[in-house]
Amino acid sequence: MRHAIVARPIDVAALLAEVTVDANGAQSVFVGTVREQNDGRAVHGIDYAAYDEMAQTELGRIVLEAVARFGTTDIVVEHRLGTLSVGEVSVAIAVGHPRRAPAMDAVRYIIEELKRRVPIWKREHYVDGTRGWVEATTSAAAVGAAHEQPGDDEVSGEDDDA
Amino acid sequence: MRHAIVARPIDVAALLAEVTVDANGAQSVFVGTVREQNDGRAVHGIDYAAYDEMAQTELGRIVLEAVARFGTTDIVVEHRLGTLSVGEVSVAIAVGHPRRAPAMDAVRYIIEELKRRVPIWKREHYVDGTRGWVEATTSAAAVGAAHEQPGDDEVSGEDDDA
Amino acid sequence: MPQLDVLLFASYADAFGAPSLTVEMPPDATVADLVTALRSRPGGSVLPERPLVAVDRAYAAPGDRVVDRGEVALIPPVAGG
Amino acid sequence: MPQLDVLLFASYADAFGAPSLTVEMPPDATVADLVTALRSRPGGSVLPERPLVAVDRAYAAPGDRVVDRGEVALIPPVAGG
Repeated sequence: MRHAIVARPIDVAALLAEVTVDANGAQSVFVGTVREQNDGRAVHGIDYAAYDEMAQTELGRIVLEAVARFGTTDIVVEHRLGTLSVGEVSVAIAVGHPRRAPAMDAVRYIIEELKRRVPIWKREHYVDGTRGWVEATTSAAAVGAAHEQPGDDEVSGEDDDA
Repeated sequence: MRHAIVARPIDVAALLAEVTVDANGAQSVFVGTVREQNDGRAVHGIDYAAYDEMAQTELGRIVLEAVARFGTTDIVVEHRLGTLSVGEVSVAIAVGHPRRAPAMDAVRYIIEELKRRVPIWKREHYVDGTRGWVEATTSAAAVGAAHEQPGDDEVSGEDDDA
Repeated sequence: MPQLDVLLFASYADAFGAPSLTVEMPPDATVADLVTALRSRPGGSVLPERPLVAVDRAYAAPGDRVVDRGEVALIPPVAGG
Repeated sequence: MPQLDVLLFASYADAFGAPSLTVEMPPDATVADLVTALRSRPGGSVLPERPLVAVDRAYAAPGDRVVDRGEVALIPPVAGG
């Protein structure tokens, strides 16, 4: 398995190839891209910033958790930082497994935990010229109430952004 | 959306590109490949055969169901027929959606329904020289009991193969 | 009696030794009647009591009519993906 | 009193006008004590009552000590992916 916080474009096909080995019959992939609108506002780009060292560490913890939970080491995750245009890939997760259910479950686990725990922030550039940091839809107080992992008491892992 | 039963290699990157549009922030992909062993027996290839016309029709029904359930038309499914070697792609599903949960749910819906309903069969070529049609782990009687859709009364959609 | 062509696939085609069979069925015959007739043919023991049957490329119920309803096919347990 | 460097990011860095702050804290100070001290600084109103705090690159509880425990950082609500 492998994880990286990168400052260059993500090659999704290469990630998929890394987890496609003869022992696996199922590969599951998630790709996050910059969407042209968020919360009703037209977006033309996003700056991704991180607490780099902790983001690396926390993403590595999540990958190890997925290895233990889902029984495969064929896991690759890359998250990109910097300024991305609409349509560019910000995150890609690829998991290979002999069977399909754990392959899909592992990808979902990783993207949900990444969005809850990895210290990455995004500042949207709106078409009207303004910029703003994207806040999770849960209140900061609610997130802070979970000590070990943010967002434990969220109703759903599905925030408004993708 | 688009679905096809094909007799040529499946280009997963092309499927992903088809569903990656500026309105979508999430793309989910499932790729099924020929595994080197099944049920404890070493496999070196699989023949995929179908009731072609019905497979096309039934796969189309599943895609339309997914469009209605998950609210996106950015869905592409290809299933390959013919003789495939270990590691080759037999099926690929790509879904794009503004949000990640329905993108992942749609992919899972399509692969589970495809495996329950689309009339495709596989004959494994074992390394010991023998060949055999793969039977679903559910009994034929149990599958036959569901009139409109096979396998409605299965305990789980996860058969032993991937 | 009307003649009915029935498509066979995969393990069923192997068991009957042909990709299709022709059977004589009365005009009001159902899926269940067809299955009973096929189970008495050589190779018919491969069929479970209620195999999947498609009429006009859609799964049919045991009570559905089969004559003049379009293409009829016996569907072994599917294994795509 | 020991001096503690605190890393700031994103909206918190904007609010305090710097990527880090130095605060004097007693040796037995906790995460909660640090938050109280920071909320009284100019810009500190951006902080919720219990913001996420990382100590040595892992999320810390309000009662955890912060002095000589490694790198300390305030973590705004995360928004990766």
